Amino acid sequence: MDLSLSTRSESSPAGDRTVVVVGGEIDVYTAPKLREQLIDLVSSGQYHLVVDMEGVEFLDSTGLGVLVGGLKRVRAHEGSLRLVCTQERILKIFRITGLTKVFPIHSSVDEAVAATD
Amino acid sequence: MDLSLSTRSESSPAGDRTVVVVGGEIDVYTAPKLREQLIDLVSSGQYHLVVDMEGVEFLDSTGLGVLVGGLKRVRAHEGSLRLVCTQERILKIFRITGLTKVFPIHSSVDEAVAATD
Amino acid sequence: MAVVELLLPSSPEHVRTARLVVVAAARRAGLGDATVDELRLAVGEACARAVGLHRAHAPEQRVAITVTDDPTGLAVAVTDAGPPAGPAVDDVAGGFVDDSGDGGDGAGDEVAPDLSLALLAGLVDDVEVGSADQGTGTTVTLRWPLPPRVPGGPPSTAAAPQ
Amino acid sequence: MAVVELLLPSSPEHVRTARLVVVAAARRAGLGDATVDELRLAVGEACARAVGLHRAHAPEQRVAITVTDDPTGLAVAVTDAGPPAGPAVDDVAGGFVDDSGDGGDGAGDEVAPDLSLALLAGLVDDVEVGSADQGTGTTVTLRWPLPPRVPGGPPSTAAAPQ
Ligand SMILES: Nc1ncnc2c1ncn2[C@@H]1O[C@H](COP(=O)(O)OP(=O)(O)O)[C@@H](O)[C@H]1O
Ligand SMILES: Nc1ncnc2c1ncn2[C@@H]1O[C@H](COP(=O)(O)OP(=O)(O)O)[C@@H](O)[C@H]1O
Repeated sequence: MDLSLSTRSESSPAGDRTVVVVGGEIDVYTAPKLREQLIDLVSSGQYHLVVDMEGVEFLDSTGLGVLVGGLKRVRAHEGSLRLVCTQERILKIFRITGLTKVFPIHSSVDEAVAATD
Repeated sequence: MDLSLSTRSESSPAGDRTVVVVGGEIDVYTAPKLREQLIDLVSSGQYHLVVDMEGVEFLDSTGLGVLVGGLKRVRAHEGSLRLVCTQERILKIFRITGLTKVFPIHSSVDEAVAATD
Repeated sequence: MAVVELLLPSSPEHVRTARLVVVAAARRAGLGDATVDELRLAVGEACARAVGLHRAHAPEQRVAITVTDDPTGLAVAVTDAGPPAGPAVDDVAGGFVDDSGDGGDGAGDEVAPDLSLALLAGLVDDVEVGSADQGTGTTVTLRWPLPPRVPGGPPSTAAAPQ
Repeated sequence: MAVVELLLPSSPEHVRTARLVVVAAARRAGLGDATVDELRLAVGEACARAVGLHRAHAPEQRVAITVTDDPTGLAVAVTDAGPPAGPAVDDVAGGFVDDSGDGGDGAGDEVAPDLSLALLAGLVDDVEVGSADQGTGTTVTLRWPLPPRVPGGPPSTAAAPQ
């Protein structure tokens, strides 16, 4: 109940991107909802995802695991999963777990949508 | 730690008033701090008080008791204690306990400072 | 039926923790915002009463808070280790007696039994007061009914999300 | 020394309550904001581990969280009722094993033992893992030191404000 999710489409020269805006707490209780959302997107053929984490107040290892799972799914279709995050307390969690090397992390949705590397 | 208190002086044709701005939770733990503040003011000769409750997030019976105690103290010096509160959830607490009949409750600090009745 | 139990040292600073836990349980159980506000306040009053009793009679013992939720409603039981109480609701007032021992110089005015009782009575329809199991102390049980669940609504809290 | 005890049903929705209680205790004990953030996350990980173990081994039993604070620091002990663990820290991983039983179709990817361990190790300097008193289950104890109190600073949490 403390996780909010919404999605929208954005286009850039790089192609169409699906932006998933996540707010609230991503933890062992709420992470399954995010997982479902990511699975639904990939099932419906959306392989280039931008997850906007700016509204995330709490993130635990279950949430990280769901993001890693999403990355695996889009990569299976040559897709991408980019994160938008500037919050130091959330970035720290990615650093501690070494996941800053796994996810491209951007400081704005525009930057993430336009990214191609 | 979750109670914030600050005071300032205001003048009106009715005379000088001391405005006590209260924020956060007034409960069995924090109410003693508010009580001390009110006692200090009365001890230093400030008998016309306006307590601004607009920033109060929680109020229990201990907090109500401290306000009633403050009222008794200022009345012993022919003073006044007026409340500023427009939050329905806080007003409800005054209504349930019958204290709306005991305290003058105003909808702005300006109104409370100017009041004379 | 989920049962959360909490044991808290009997000092005022811990009453806030009791409120947090009960509010979390109430939100999970599906109570609405207005009811959650009432419940936060009522549970705080019940716990403040227990803490007051302990300070006078059993400062080393902890106050026990039990939250039980099932599809019909939420019950919060606050058990103190004070002197045994009779079954009358009026005995709840026992916990609110001014225990500051300051002999009426006004410093004890923050203890307001009638205000606390007025709040409890005004906020909760179903209040039960009984002796605690151990024969000493009192359990104050507050109950809130839950609206019947709408099919297709939020899942029962008994089931883990998967 | 204040001791708060909490018994929670072993389902993911209750892990948040454990975080709330421990964070309240940590703030009271005087830990700073950055430390409280770390503690919130670490305790959540320890509880999620216990809940995972219970779902596999003891779904009806509750997870016990004990918070002890004294002037030297705060200790949080999370006790599960899973199979007994040895004294090695590595055994903590036991709780994180994918118990979804979905045979690797990818649906279990939210259970990430290495991520959780990486977080615990990265956040808490003092982690102790031992058998729970009853001979079954494991207690994971996390400790945070407190800065020495400044004379004239906030009062000790042991003393009730008056
Ligand atoms: N610190 C870490 N803890 C756990 N998993 C990690 C960590 N760092 C990277 N990973 C791994 O990130 C992987 C996803 O990125 P990648 O290496 O590209 O995966 P794969 O090669 O399986 O596609 C996952 O398999 C995940 O286990
Ligand atoms: N519902 C109530 N519960 C408790 N006290 C109340 C309530 N309503 C009014 N009071 C009383 O409000 C009084 C303060 O207002 P007032 O009647 O002017 O007091 P006093 O006549 O003692 O100066 C306190 O004595 C307090 O006990």
